[in-house]
Amino acid sequence: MQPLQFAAPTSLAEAAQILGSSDNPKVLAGGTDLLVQMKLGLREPALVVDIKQIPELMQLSLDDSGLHLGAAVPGAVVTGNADIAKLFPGFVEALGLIGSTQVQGRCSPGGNLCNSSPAADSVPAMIANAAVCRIVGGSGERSVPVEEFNTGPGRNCLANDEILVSLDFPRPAPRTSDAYLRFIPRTEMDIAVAGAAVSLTLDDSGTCTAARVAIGAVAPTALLVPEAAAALVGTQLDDDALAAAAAAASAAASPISDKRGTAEYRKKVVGVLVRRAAAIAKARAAAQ
Amino acid sequence: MTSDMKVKTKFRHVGTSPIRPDGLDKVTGRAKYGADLNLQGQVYGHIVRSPHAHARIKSIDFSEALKLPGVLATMSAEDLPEPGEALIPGAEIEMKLKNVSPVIMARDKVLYHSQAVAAIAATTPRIAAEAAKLVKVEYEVLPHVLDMHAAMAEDAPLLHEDNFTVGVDPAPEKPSNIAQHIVMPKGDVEAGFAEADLIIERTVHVPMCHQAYIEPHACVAKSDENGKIDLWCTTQGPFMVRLLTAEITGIPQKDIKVTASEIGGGFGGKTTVYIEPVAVVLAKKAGRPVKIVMSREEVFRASGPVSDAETRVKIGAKKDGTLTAIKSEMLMDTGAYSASAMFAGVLFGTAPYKCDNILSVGSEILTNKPRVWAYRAPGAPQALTAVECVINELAWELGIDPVDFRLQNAVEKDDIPLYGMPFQAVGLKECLQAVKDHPNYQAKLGENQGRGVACAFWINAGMQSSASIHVTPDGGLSVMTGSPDIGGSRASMALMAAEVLGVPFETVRPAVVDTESIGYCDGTGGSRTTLATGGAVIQAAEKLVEELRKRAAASWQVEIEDVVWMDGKAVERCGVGIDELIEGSSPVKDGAKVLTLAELAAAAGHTGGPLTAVASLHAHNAAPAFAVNVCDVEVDPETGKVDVLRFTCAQDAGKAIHPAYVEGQMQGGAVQGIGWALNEEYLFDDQGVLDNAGFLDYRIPVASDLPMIDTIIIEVPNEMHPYGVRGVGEVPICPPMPAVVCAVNQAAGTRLYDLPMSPPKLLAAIDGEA
Amino acid sequence: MQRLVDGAREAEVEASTFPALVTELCSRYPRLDERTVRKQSLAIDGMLIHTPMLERFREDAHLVFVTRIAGG
Amino acid sequence: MKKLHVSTTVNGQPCEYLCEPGQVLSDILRNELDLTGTKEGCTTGDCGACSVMLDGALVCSCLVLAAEAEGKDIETVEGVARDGKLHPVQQKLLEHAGLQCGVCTPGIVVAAKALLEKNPDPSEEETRYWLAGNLCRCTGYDKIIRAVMDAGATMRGE
Repeated sequence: MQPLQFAAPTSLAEAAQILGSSDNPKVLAGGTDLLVQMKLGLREPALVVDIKQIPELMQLSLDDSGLHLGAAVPGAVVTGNADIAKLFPGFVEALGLIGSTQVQGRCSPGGNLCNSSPAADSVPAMIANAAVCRIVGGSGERSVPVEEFNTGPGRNCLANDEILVSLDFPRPAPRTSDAYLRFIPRTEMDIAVAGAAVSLTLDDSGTCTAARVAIGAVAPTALLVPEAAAALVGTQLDDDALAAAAAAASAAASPISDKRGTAEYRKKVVGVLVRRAAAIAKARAAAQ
Repeated sequence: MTSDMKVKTKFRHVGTSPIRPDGLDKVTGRAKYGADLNLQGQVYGHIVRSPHAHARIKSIDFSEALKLPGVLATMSAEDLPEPGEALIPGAEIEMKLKNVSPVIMARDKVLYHSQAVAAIAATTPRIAAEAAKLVKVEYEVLPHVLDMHAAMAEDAPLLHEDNFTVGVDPAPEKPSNIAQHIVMPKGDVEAGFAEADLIIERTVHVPMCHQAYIEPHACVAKSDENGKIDLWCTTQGPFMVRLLTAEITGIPQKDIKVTASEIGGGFGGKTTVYIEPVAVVLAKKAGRPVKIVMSREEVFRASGPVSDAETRVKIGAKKDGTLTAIKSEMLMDTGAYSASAMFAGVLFGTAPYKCDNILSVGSEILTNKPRVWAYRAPGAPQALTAVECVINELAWELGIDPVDFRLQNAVEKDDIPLYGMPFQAVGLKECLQAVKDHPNYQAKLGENQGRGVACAFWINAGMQSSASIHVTPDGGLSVMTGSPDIGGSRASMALMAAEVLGVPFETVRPAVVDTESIGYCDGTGGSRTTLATGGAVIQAAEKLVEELRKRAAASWQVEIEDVVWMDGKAVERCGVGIDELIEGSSPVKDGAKVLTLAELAAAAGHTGGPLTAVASLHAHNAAPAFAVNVCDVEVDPETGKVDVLRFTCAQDAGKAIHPAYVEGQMQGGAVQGIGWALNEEYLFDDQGVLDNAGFLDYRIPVASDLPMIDTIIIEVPNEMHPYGVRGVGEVPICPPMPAVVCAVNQAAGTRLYDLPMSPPKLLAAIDGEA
Repeated sequence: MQRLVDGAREAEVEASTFPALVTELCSRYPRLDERTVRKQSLAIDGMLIHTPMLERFREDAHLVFVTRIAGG
Repeated sequence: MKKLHVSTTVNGQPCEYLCEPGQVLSDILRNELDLTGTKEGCTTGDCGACSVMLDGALVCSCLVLAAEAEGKDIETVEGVARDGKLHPVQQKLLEHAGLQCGVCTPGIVVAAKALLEKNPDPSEEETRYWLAGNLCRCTGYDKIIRAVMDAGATMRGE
């Protein structure tokens, strides 16, 4: 067995260089996925790179352009920030659903995304909010919409020497809000069986002028479902519109059956979640 | 043998809930559990496990593993004596060594995935794990069978070529996967069904689950130059560990000392051994202390889970609610070796009810899954769940309140259950009445909400225990037993000793000591510790009182009859009756001599030497326990999600020595049952590999899943026990499953009896797809 | 055990000790063997005796054989 | 394998240790520093028995590499009782019989203390959700929740 190496670089450049030097590196942010996978023998990296000493990864700023969230900022820091919760209540709730309080102390939105699990709770909420990934690597910097970041279960678009630096959320338009719901068999400590995030913008008459709907745990990656959004835009978000969005989400889902739920069950429930999340987002937007 | 014992009813300490004596160490992290001991020079054991559910072991090659620096010893079944047909002497129930030894180390064949086949000792855990990967085991893979029905098929793969079903007449000529069969008749069920106005028949499936104690199995074994073994481990029964380790390794019991660590939960799961004999053999071979700690994954895959069972129950009742006949046919999965609690299921499933006509049948089935083991009231929850679900449906159909229906049919004193032993005073009706009177039973149910009621029974054990009491020169008391404290039993022991001796609770220091420091004690299990080990403590304390009276009499140069022990002091009677003095109806005479415990202890050297008392007993005075649960749930009809809204437990404790810990047993059992009903199950893939071997997907209830669990302790004294104690630890897990199932079915309008009622299954039932 | 006594549920037996009880039962029911009887617990007038080897019975004692059950 | 040298503060005292790169903090606490009050029930972050405070954040020490703790402040259950006096959470767990086997108790003590420091007056629901990552198999949680809320009341001076 190759002995494991550990590094804790303090700059992006150093990190890219260290990552590029290994043929089997893994980035360590909160470790709440990686260390479990290593424990269970699912991953055996040769090098673990702790990125939490890199300032850009731990920064959080909220300004007129929106939210800029360092990829390794712990969940508990985000969920404890009232300003973020006001603008993106659904995203903050989604992040807060990841694991236990203990996991919240470590897990990060960037880690949740880079683990590339189709069931990651915060990812549909990032997609619904049109968040963009800022990526830095040996060959420079690039931006990728969150919905394009993951390419399959456990797979994403990062090259070996690339690091997800931040997630950038555009500032929502007035009378815009979001919601995220997931289904788990217990109330806590489970992986989502299905998840749904909805972001909505209303005009003064209560008509939905823009919408983004994303679903999780029902396809190889979290999906943006434009058909579901289309069912909402231009409506008063009445029961029929919500039902149409739910049906569109169920239709877009292509889940598997596994120990957490059957494919039929997931298809059904993801529609229910989209409907309920849209109703919550509507109420939140209307309250602004 | 009739009991003419007077049950004590007035207590000074018993019935209070003081802080447990071991509590400080447990809230500060000082208490030492199984994995908390590290010995000088210690090395680490790692077990090599089968990747197949059924295979012949052709060869085991350690040569590559031994090349790894740091590897000190290896072992396989070759290092253990051939078990043959020998029975394990002195085991709680009849056990064949050949059904126990291969669970420690497989011999010839592996019968389930992750069965132990070899082990390594090395200087670090990492090296041991690496070396384990280098052990080459050559297997001939055999077809496997996981499902009980498939295992009973003519052409099913045979687990044991020498298994001829026990209990059928004539004895079968062909081997099969049916280990045992039992038929228990009473009256005439067909005649009973003919009398019935309503008959309901249902098949209820209860899944394989796990005790899911939070502390994994762990031990440290040391072997000295004379071959004496010192074994530290987490267990419910150190004497059981001594016995099984001796039988499995061939080392005599007299050479094995077992010290039980603090134990992080057991629930029956730690009433056997998995790693202890391996650590002992490795320690002998390596010449170094060997520590083995099972991973959580290993605990799920390779310890003893709990039988899944399929029970077909048919019950007949008259319009007025009288039960006329009960027929129960149970299939119980025992995994790879016969060890299930099928008999208890067959015998006890109908115990709460008066019914003249009962037929209860059971078969124990072998499958390529881990060998099952005990879990709180082993066998009873599966059987009672099936019966209670049908009883509830009968009540609904007959339009009778489910509690009233049960009150009408509940057993009482002198009724004879299927297992034949007439009941003495039992508190089932009292429990039923108590839940009926509880405000929770009056709470209004809303939309999508339902309420379930269930009764339960467990027989409770007595068995063997020892206790000894030493007195310090200043009058302190150390009370020693061999019963590991799994849920506050030190507090109960101290309460009972304080009660007899009339001293403050804090004066008593209870201890759990190793197998060489106390007489034999059966394990902490079977709801027996407070009754039996407590009984030994009471006896030892009574002997000590006798001795103290004797010492006082000697000091005063009076007869022992002239000394009464009251309020922790020897008091001269001066002609007043003992009872009058103790009850306080006559005052102590002026000028009567008095010696306190501390004074007697200080003088002990002059009056006959140290003050000690020892008692050992085989308790025959166990009495059964009944319990009743009421559960309210709300079902989300669009997702199949169940929320438990209210939960009420009533249980007959006989006498609650430490009421807070009795409530704790009730609440803990309730929540385990809720988990088993809703989400807990073993999920195997088609290769027999457990798919949810971790707490992420083996979903035990978490704090946010639950409401407060309301408890009502009923005290109908056990007439055979001096304080009226019954066992309390096991029966709490019996009623919650059926209570939850019935509540959910009422709320959802379903008749789902395939547990767990996980959301996908329940939603399919709601949508009419099941 | 019931199977080996041809389904009998009750019997009147003259025996004042457990060994005598075993001998008497085994002679009355030829298919019954000592080991099967000794595997059972015995309830004597409501007291459940796990290992009844040395028990003595009073006249009219009510005895019930109960399969030995393991606790958890 | 070459070990890494790590300097930390544990329960207020400077503390240095050597660890392998893959070793987790719970392993070091238990087996190198002999702080076995931190328990390991799963080593995958699912049971909470290994809860510790790391620079003021409640974490599972089985999901922290020992090497990551460089320069950090660690508080374990052994550091909760101060000056020979139990923390109210510890005292109330004892008074309410909020422990049976006790193996989850150290994790609950650490987690509950963190809750009350953040939220001095938590509702029952908040307490239950905060402690959802601390599995207890014995008690059914009832008495634990009561104890933690009562400890909060004590700390508020009620």
